[in-house]
Amino acid sequence: MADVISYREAVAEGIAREMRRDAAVVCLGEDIGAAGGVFKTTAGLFEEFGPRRVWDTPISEQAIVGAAMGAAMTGMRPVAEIMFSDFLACCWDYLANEIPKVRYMTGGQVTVPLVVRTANGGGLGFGAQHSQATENWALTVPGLKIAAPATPADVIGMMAAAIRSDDPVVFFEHKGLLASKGPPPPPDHVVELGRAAVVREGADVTLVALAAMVPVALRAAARLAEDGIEAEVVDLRCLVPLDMSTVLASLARTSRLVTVEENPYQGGWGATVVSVVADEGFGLLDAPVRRVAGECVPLPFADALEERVIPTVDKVVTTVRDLTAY
Amino acid sequence: MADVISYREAVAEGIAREMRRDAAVVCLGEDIGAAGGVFKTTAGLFEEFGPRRVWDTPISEQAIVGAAMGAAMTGMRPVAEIMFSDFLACCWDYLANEIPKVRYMTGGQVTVPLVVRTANGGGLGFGAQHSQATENWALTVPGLKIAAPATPADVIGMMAAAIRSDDPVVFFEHKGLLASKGPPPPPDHVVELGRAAVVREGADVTLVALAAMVPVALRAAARLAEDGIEAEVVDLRCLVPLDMSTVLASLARTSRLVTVEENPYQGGWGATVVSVVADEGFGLLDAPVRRVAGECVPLPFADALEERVIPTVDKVVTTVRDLTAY
Amino acid sequence: MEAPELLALYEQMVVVRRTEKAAHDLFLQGLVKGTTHLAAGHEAIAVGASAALRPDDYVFATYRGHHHAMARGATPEECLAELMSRATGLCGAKGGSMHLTKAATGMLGSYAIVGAHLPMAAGAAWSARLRGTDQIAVAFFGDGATNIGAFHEALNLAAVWKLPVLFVCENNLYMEYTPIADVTAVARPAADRAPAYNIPGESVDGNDVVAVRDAVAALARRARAGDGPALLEAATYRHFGHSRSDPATYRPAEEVERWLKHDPLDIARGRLTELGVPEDAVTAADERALDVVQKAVEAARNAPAPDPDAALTDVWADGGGAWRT
Amino acid sequence: MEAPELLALYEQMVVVRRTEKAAHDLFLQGLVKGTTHLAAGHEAIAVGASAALRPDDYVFATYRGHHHAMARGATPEECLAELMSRATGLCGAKGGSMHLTKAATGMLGSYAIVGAHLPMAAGAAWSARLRGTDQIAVAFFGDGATNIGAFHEALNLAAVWKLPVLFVCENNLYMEYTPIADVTAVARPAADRAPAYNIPGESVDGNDVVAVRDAVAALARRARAGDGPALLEAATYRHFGHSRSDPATYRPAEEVERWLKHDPLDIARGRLTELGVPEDAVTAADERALDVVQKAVEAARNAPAPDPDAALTDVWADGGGAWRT
Ligand SMILES: Cc1ncc(C[n+]2csc(CCOP(=O)(O)OP(=O)(O)O)c2C)c(N)n1
Ligand SMILES: Cc1ncc(C[n+]2csc(CCOP(=O)(O)OP(=O)(O)O)c2C)c(N)n1
Ligand SMILES: [Mg+2]
Ligand SMILES: [Mg+2]
Repeated sequence: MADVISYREAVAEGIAREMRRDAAVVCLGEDIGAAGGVFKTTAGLFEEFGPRRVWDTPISEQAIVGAAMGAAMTGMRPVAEIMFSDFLACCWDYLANEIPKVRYMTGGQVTVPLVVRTANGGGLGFGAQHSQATENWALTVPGLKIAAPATPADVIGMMAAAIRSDDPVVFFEHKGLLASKGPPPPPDHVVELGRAAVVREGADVTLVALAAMVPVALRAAARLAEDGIEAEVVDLRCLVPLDMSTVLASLARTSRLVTVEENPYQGGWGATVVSVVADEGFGLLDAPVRRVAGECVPLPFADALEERVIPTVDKVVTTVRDLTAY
Repeated sequence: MADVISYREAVAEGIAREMRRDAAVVCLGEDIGAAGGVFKTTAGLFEEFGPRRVWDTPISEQAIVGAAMGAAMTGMRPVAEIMFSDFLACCWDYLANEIPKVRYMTGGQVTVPLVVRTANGGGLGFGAQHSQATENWALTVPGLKIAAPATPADVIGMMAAAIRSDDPVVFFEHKGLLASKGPPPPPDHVVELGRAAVVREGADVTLVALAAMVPVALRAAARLAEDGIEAEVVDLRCLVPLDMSTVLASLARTSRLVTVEENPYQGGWGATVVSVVADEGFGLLDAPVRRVAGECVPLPFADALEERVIPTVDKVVTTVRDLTAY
Repeated sequence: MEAPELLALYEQMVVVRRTEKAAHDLFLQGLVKGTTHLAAGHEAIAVGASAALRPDDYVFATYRGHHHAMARGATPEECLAELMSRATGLCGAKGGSMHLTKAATGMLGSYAIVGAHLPMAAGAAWSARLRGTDQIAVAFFGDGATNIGAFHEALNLAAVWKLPVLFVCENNLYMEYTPIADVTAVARPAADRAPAYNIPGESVDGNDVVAVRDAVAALARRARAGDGPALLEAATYRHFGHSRSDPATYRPAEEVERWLKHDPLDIARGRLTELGVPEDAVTAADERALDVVQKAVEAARNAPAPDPDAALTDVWADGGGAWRT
Repeated sequence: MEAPELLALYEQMVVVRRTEKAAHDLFLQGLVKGTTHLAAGHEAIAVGASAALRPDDYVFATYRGHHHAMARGATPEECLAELMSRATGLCGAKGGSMHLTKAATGMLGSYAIVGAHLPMAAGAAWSARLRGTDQIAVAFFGDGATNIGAFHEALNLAAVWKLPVLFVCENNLYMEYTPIADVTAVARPAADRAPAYNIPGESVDGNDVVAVRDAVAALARRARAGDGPALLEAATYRHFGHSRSDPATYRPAEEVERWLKHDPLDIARGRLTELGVPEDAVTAADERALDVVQKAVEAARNAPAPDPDAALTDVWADGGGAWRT
C-alpha cells in the first residue's frame, strides 16, 4: 500500500477490506459497478468482487434501500449507496420509519446490519439539491447509527466498524474531503463507532466539529494560536452514538464551547450537543456557547454565495475571538 | 356557532373559512372527500365545496404533495393532507428538497403558497409508524414554516395565516388534541405565524412547549404551584418562524428554562431553542437548562411502554422540582 | 386438493376468523388499544398462499396482517397477547396489531406504511439468491398500495434482477374509504400493471383457498426455478370496516351482501362437502378452532403486562437503547 | 412544416448547440463552476416540443435543461451568466446549470432530483383545470427517471384526474453511466409503461425536430381538449458524457458514431434542403446564432458577481430569509 491514501480511495479500500473478510457483504447502488461510482468511491470493487457482489441498480432509491433492508434481515450485510445525501429524502421512509424501527417494533426479533453510504456536504457549487449536509436529518431518528469520518484512516476504520455493526449505520462521506489525503491505516484497522477524537489540544476553548468541518476547525485553531488562543478540537466522528463524555471532558479543561457545523443552525446537530452541555456541563461553562453553523437558507450555486452560507475558517476565528473576549 | 368547538372541528372550520373567502384554496388528500378524512378533520368540506375543490387522491404521497407544489406555483393555494405525519417520510423529497428550495434556487421567481396538513404525535397506541412527533424533521429544512397549534382557536387562526401565507407551511395537527375543546374564535380570526403565547405566567421557571405538550406543561405548572413553584408556560405555536424574543423575555423574568417536547431528545426542536438560549440568554440563566423530551427510541405500542417514552406531567414536575433545587 | 389437506386449511381459516372475532370483542371491552385492521374475509389468501410455501420462505405483510401472522406460524395466543399489550405478545407489546411478526417462522413482519415492504421482499429474495438457497419471498399488500412509488420501484428491480419474489395483491375494492376504481387508472390495479415490468400478472378468486394455493404454488415454482417474479391479484372483500373506527357505510348494501355470500369459509365448506367430508368432521374442526381461540383469550388475559423499562430496550442489536457514550 | 418555421427552429437549435459549446469552453477556462449536464444532441426535443406549445403552457425540466430553458424563452446571455455565477444570471446565480428557470415564460424550472418534477407538472395541469384555462403542462425527463416512484405516482394521478399534462421522455439510452436496458424491465422505458396508466404511449425520433413538433402537437391537442395525459418517448443521444466529469468511455464507439451521424442539426438541415431552402440561408442562420452566443459570452463575462449577502434573501415570499422573530 502506498504512503498516502486519499479519502476517496479509502472508501473503496474500506469496503474492499470487509468484502474480503466476509462473504455476506454486498454492495448496491446507481453506477457503482464497472463505472466505480459517480465519485469513484467504489472504484475497483466490481473488478475484484464481480457482479454477484457489486450490483448496479436502477434510479430507485426506495428499492435500493428497501432491498438492502430485506437482505440485511435475512443474512446479508448490504452496503447501499445513495449517490448524494440530498437523495436520502427520496427513500426517507426507509431511513426514518422502517430500518431504525423494525428491530424495536418486533420486540428484537430481527437485526438490520446494513450500511447506507452517501456523499454529503457542500462547497463544490452543486446548488441547492446536491450540496446539503444532511447528517442532522438522520439525527432526528432514533435507531440509526451515524458516522461521518474526517480522514482517510477514519474512513477505513469506521467503515469496518459500520459494516461489522449489527445495527444500521448511515455513513456520510464528505464530497469536499474526497481529494484529501492521509496515511493509510494498518490492516484490520477498526475505529469503534461512538468514540470522538481530540485532534488538537488546547486550554482556551473547545471546538466540536464533524467531517469537513474538522479541517476548518483545525485551520481556525492554527490561526487563533497566532493570537495566543489555544483551541482544543474534538472530531465527533459519529452523531450516534454521540460521545458526549469526550466533549464534556474537554469542556472541563477549556470552559468554553463552539460547535462547527455545516448543516443549518435550525435543527442542526450542534444544538443537541449544546443542549446536553447546557444541562450536564452548565457548571463548567464560563461563557455563552456559540454555534458556527450553516445559514438557514438553501445552498446557493455561486461560490461567493455558498461561502456566505457554509462555515468558513474566518467565521470560526471571528466567533472564537469574540467568545474568548466574553 | 356553538359555544365550544373541538380541535377536530376547528381544522375543518379553519379550512372552510379560507375556502369561502378565496376560490384559489383547494384541498387534496386520501379519503378527505365524502369520507371527511380519517380523523374527520375535513368533515363537511366536500358537502359545502364539492368535488372541484375537495379532491380524493390515490395513496401517492409524492403525487399529492408534488401536485400541490405545481398547483401552488401556478396560481392556486392547495391544502394537501398527509394522513399521518410519519408518512411525510414518503414524500420527504418534496418537503426537504423541492418545496422549500424552489423559490430560492430560482432567485425568487416563484412562490409556493401551500399548506401540508398532517396528523402528528403519539399517546394513542398506534405504534412505531403512526405515532411520531415529526415537527423536528421539518425544522431541519430551511424554507418551511412550521405551525403546531395547541387549541381550537389557534387551529383556526393559524390555519388562516397558513393558507394566506405566500410561503409553504407544514401544519401539524396533534392527534391527541383532536377531541379537546375550547371557545370558537370570532370571524376572521388570524394568528400571525411566529408569535408565541405566554399561556401562564410565573416567576420561577419558563416551560417552553408545543402542541400536545402545552396542556402537559400547564398541568405540570398547576401541580408545581401547589409546591409554591410558579412556572411560566410559553406555547411556541410555530417552530419557524421561531419566536425566541418571547422565550428570552420570559427567561429574563424566570432565569430557568425547561423545554417540553414530544419529539425525541436527539435532534429535537428544544435543542435549537436551548442553543439560542445558551448563546444569547446565557447571562440570564441561573441554572442548567433541561429538556423533557421523548426518549430516543421508536414509539412502542402498549400504553405502559408509550408512557415511558413520551413526556408526561410527572416527568415535567420531577424535572422542574429538581431544577429549582439547583 | 385432497380432503385432509383442505380440512386442515379450513380449520386454519376458522382459527383466524375466530381470533379476529375475539380481537373485535376484546376491543369493545377496552382490552385492545390503538387500532386493529381486521382481515375477516381475507383468510383464504393467507392460508392458501402459506400452504404453497416452504417453511423457510419469507413473508412480508401489512397492518392488515393477522391472517398472515397466523397462517405463518404465530399462535392465536401470541397474537392476542400482543393486541392486549401483554409481555408475552409476539413482539413483547412493542408492535401491536399493525406489526405482528414472527421471524422464527419466516413471517418477517407487518408494515404499516403502505407499500414500503415490497422492496424489502425483493431484498429478501435477492438475499436468498446471494446465499444460494432456493427460498422465495412473498409480499402481500392491498389494492391501494399499487399506486405508491415503492410498488413501482420494487417491481422493476425484482424483474430486472429476476428475483424469486411474488407480489400478492389482496384486492378488496377499497383503500380506506375510497373505492380503488376511483383512484386507479386501470381496472385491475395489480395485474394490469404486470406488463410494465414484463412479468406475469394473474388474477385469482381470493376467497377460494384452493384456487389461491394453486395459483401461488405455480408462481412459486416458477420463481424458485429462477424464472423471476410475478404479480398475483386476489379478489376479496373485508367483512368489517377498514379499521375499528370505520362502520364502512360507504359500501353499497348490495355489494356487501354479495360478498358476504362469497365467504371463504363457506366456499371451503362447500368444497369439503363435494369431497365427501362428513358434516361432523367440519363441525369438529370448527370446535377445535373455537377451543384454541378461547384458551388463547384466557391465556392472554392472564399474561403479565410489560415492564415499562422494556420500552428502552431492543433499539440496538445488543439489546440496548442508548444513543450516547 | 413550412420552410420559414423550420429554419427558425433550426436556428434555435443552433443557438442551443453553440451556447452549450460556449459553456463547455468556459468550463475548461475555469469560468463555470460546479457541474454541467450538456444537452447537445437533445436539441430537437426541446425546440420541437416548444414549437407545439402555447406561450402560456408550463414546462418542467431536469438538470439537463439548457435546451428547454432556451427553447422556452431564456436567452443565451441569461443562461451563461447564471453558469458563470453572475448577478445577471437567470436565477441570480443561486440556481446554476442544474436549475435554469424562467417563470415569466412558463419555464417553471429545472429540477435535479430525478423524477421529482413529474408530480409538479401534473399539479400545474390540475391548476390549469381548476382555473378554467386550457393551458397544458409538459414534463421532460430522462429514461432513467422511468424507474423512480414519483414517475408512477404522477402518471397514475394524471390519468385518474385526466389532467392536461404530457410526459416526454428523452431516452438517450443511458442513465449516468449505466445502459438503461440493464436496469429496466421493458424495452421502451416510458412508452411501454403507458398501458399501466391507460394512456397513450408513443415513440418518436427525438432528433427530428419536425417529428417531435408533430407528435407533441397531436398529444397537446388531445390534452387541451380534455382527453387527458400522454407519454411520449423521444429517442435521442447525448453528444457528451453525462456531466462535465464524464468522458463516457462506457459507450461503444460504433454506437456513438451511429448517433453522431443522426445529429438533429443535420436532420433539420437535410429537411431544409428538401424544402428548397438555399444553402446560404442556412449559413446565415448559423452565423446569426454564433453571433448571438458570442455576444452573450461577452456580456456574461462582463457582468457583475452577486453580492454575497444576496445569499440570505429569497427564502420567503417577502424576499427575506429570517427564520426567527
Ligand atoms: C404511505 C401511506 N399512506 C397512507 C396510509 C394510511 N392508510 C393505511 S391503510 C390505507 C388504505 C390501504 O388500502 P389497501 O392497500 O387497499 O389495503 P387494505 O387496507 O384495503 O387492505 C391507507 C390509505 C399509510 N398507512 N401509508
Ligand atoms: C433521485 C435521484 N437519484 C439519483 C440522481 C443522480 N443522477 C443524476 S442524473 C442521473 C441519471 C439520469 O438518467 P436519465 O433519467 O436517463 O437522464 P439523462 O441524464 O440521461 O438525461 C442520476 C442517476 C439524482 N439526481 N436523483
Ligand atoms: Mg384495499
Ligand atoms: Mg438517459
